[in-house]
Amino acid sequence: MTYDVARIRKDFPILDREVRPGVPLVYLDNAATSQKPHAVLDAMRDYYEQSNANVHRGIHTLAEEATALYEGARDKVARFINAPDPREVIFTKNSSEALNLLAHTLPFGPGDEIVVTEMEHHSNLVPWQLACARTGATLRWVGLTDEGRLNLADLDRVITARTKVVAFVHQSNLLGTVNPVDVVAAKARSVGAYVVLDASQSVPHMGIDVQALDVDAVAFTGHKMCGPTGIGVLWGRFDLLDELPPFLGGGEMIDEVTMAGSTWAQLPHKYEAGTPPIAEAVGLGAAVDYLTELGMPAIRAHEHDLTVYALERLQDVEGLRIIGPTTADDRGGAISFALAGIHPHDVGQLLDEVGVAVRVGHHCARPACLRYGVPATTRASVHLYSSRTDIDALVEGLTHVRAFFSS
Amino acid sequence: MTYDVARIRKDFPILDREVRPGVPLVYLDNAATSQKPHAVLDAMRDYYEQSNANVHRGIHTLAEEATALYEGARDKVARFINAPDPREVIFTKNSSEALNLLAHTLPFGPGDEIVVTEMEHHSNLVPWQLACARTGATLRWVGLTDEGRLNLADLDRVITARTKVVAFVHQSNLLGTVNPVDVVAAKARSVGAYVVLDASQSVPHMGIDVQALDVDAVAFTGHKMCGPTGIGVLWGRFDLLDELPPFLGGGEMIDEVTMAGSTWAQLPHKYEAGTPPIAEAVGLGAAVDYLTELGMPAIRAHEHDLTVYALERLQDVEGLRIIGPTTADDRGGAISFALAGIHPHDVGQLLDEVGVAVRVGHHCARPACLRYGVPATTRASVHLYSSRTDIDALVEGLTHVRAFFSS
Amino acid sequence: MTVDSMYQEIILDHYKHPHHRGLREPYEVEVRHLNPTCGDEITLRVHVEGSAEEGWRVADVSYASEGCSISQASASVMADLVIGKDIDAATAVYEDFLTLMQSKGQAEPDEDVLEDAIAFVGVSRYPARVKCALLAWMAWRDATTQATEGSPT
Amino acid sequence: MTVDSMYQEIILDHYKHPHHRGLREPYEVEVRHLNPTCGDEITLRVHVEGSAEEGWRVADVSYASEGCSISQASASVMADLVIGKDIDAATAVYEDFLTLMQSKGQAEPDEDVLEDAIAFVGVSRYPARVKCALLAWMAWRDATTQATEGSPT
Ligand SMILES: Cc1ncc(COP(=O)(O)O)c(C=O)c1O
Ligand SMILES: Cc1ncc(COP(=O)(O)O)c(C=O)c1O
Repeated sequence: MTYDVARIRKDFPILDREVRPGVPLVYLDNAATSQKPHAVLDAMRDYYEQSNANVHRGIHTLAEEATALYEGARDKVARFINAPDPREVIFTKNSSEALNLLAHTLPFGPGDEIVVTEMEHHSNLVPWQLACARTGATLRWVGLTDEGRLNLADLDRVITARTKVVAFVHQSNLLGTVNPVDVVAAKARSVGAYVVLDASQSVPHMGIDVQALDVDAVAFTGHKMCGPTGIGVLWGRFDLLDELPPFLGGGEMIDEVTMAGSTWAQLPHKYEAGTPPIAEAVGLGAAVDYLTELGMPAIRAHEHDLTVYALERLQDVEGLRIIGPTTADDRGGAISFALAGIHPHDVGQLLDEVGVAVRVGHHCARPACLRYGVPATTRASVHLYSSRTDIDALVEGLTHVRAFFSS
Repeated sequence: MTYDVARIRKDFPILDREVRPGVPLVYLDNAATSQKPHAVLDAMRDYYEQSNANVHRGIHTLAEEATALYEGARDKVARFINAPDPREVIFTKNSSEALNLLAHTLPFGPGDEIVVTEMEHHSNLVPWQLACARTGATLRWVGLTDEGRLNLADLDRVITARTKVVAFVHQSNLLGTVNPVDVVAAKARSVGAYVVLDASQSVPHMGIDVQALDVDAVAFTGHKMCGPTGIGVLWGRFDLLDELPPFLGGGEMIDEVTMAGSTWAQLPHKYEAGTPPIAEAVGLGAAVDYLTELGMPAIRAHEHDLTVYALERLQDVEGLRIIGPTTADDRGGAISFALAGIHPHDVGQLLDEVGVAVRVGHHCARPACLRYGVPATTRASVHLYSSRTDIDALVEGLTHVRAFFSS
Repeated sequence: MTVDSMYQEIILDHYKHPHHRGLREPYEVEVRHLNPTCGDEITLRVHVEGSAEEGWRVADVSYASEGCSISQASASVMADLVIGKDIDAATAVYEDFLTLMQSKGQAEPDEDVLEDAIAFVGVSRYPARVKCALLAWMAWRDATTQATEGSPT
Repeated sequence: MTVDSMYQEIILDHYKHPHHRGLREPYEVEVRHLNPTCGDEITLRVHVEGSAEEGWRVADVSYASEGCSISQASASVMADLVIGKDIDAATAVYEDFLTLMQSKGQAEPDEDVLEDAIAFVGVSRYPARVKCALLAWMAWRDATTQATEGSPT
């Protein structure tokens, strides 16, 4: 079966929208969040109209249905990332919470070091900065090359016997770069450090296999992978999560509670305090089904083609400089760029005028922006439903932007 | 306008459902979670089909619409609880996260004391237990009377100059008891302690006015107030939240980030790390509109009537003992009971057989169960769409349960 | 599917007239297990005879418990089934019961092995109640492992 | 409503040919303000004359900045408007501009007070850009308060 973008686009109601009368939407802000197919919206609506109840501890019919749907979603996510055990899948509110959970529970203290990279999203940087301030550990980081890649020459200098955690991004939301997980993880393993992978941008576009990656923990987020807002995922090795202390306290995460003290529930419940995002899990389960049906390899191939095309066409735009790798090798379809003499805000505003939605700013990756000497960039990013027509509209829009400001 | 339950029930699609062919649903598990009206489901669907984008920092049309909808929901919630400033409204994932946020950021240490009550939901107990373990503070608690009320005689003994925080539940999810916030808050104020109110069960059934309550912080949760799962609210006095340190780190909650360190965004963003529950906020805003249109005083009056009726009818059931206040004064419509010689699991299972959905267990309030010598209870709880017919079905069901086990 | 498939006559009988209830001497190990979702609990004692070399025999099991009809009946049936058996045989019954409870009502249990425990096939359809049915068995398994391996698991 | 309502000719002119740009001496206070959502930043100096008793006058304002057309043009217009005015008069302009930016395109600004700044009425329709237009004004307000009250606010 060929990958039929026109047919796929019909699954996403918002793609039919006009941003203003006569100006159809060209959605190229997918690295910020993805759109949702009918199937996901229907699954959530059905949940609320048919089975809504609080999960666990209920023995009435709705509670049993809701629990089966919620735990069924966990099973789907586990299969999607090839987790050996669904109890390793913890539902959080987003990637950021998953990363904070790890920063609060992994063991380290004064004299220990945490290693990140200079291309981290703030959500995989600030939690470790806060953790260092709390515990007396020191934050170190791997720098970047001029081409927008990790400076692997840094690894031996930065990752040492003092390193307790190496936390890094799989695919950069700013640069598009896909990092060599095996190389970094091997170095981390050689010093006995835990390996945490921020897969927020890789899971939606290429999928992951947590066993093949050989890392300790992974974070990703529902809203970027055709699922709803309000849900993220922490995956962690069973033995690791089992031995770490709890994070948030509350209903569901306990075993036995007395006023004097409490004991903790088994995984995954230990890390799911309070009423979980039930409808959101159902929606995420439907999103995973949708992605699986299209096939992650097909999605990846489609986006790779688009990236090749976009890089080529964009580099033909006068005065345009790409921030990040300029070829599609080991690279995803989030493309940041600067347009000579025109500030990203103005680029974004004028593109919106012609219906093209891109993101402008530092994309929550300010250190990398500083590294490349740009306070902000314009970023276009594709998803499984994007098409060459979208890229053409972008390139045409950029011509319009340049004309506007040179007049 | 009279309160027309039959008309109101039409707004809730799930209330038409049969749990099994010929057995209509009688939903009396509202203290666990509420059902959702069309208006809430439509608002979320419209959001996803028309305006879905990540909020803040976007300048394209969808991002502006999404931001306006998200911040508009914050304004609605602020008005609903009479908050002086919408920036005091922080969206969390549920009540539990809101309470954990406070337990992590309020200042206390060794020698200090935290006071809770013996009727707390685990979500307002375990976070403080964990905080005490972390900081060296000591947890103390106000006991309960045989009638299911706070033992106010304990206040002077338990709340002392060493008390830094008094955290207690407004309306108990197990007992139904509505606590005298003014009395407890006045005592807490007299020793200079912060006052934290768990309003998870009061906001949905009677509404709150945070200025009239004169407390420092309040937690509640969307899914119990006709809103979606995946969202909760922390309200706190501006000056207090402004001076407290951040909790979760990540995108959106920062001002300036460098590898060496970061500074924090203004309220409310300081406490909203990562992509927030956007569609969920939109849904919660619609729920607040729905509740406001019916009117919280009318809802409260309706539920009060039902509670009077239910208490009366239940006490006619042979062998039934109510755990909690037996009259409807200062009491909400969550009614826990024990049926002589029949375990709550069996009660719940047989009620489900006739379509009546109740909750059984310790309701995440195990210390209070222990206090009353019951490992578990059966709990029936009403909401704005409940009717006398529901109560009649429950009472009839209980007769069926007794017959089954006495045969 | 009605609730009668869960509340079989056999189950109600064991519930109303439980066997081997009440803590007895002698015993080597006593454990307390709790079902945190509902507060059901059981205190269970095992008395074993034998040795690692010769093999072990379940000489006695007794318990005190609080809980619903399913968990009470299950404790009674369990005690009947394991007392007097060699550990290996008792463990085989335990494993068959586990399989039965995970079957979602689909299993066709072997009455020769499971005896009265076959009545629990209906319970296996109700996920929330499976834990009730397993509580006593888990406690027995835990206590027996400790008694025969000499250390807590 | 089209984007032309934002990019008025006046704004584009100030953007392309900014007034008072480049840091100058003398000055009493220099501040740096940042728009965290987009990385726009401004370093701004104020030089005031006078005293608390006699009243203060804005003797000079200069700045170095990086940012979009709106934030750049706004800095240029702001400097034109406040330099040479008494603090009270300059503050009144600041407040009028603030009101204008909160008007969501509904205000009918007074050209006698706001002069070129009236061109920003279109910007006030775009919530994400309001911050850009306010950046320089906020920096000026901060620096001036420090200069006249003698301490950081
Ligand atoms: C009194 C009370 N507090 C806190 C909570 C926790 O709410 P959530 O599970 O939404 O975090 C609940 C409900 O479960 C409750 O009833
Ligand atoms: C690489 C990366 N990490 C983390 C995040 C944070 O995800 P969320 O905002 O859903 O917590 C994002 C997206 O914003 C991201 O792109």
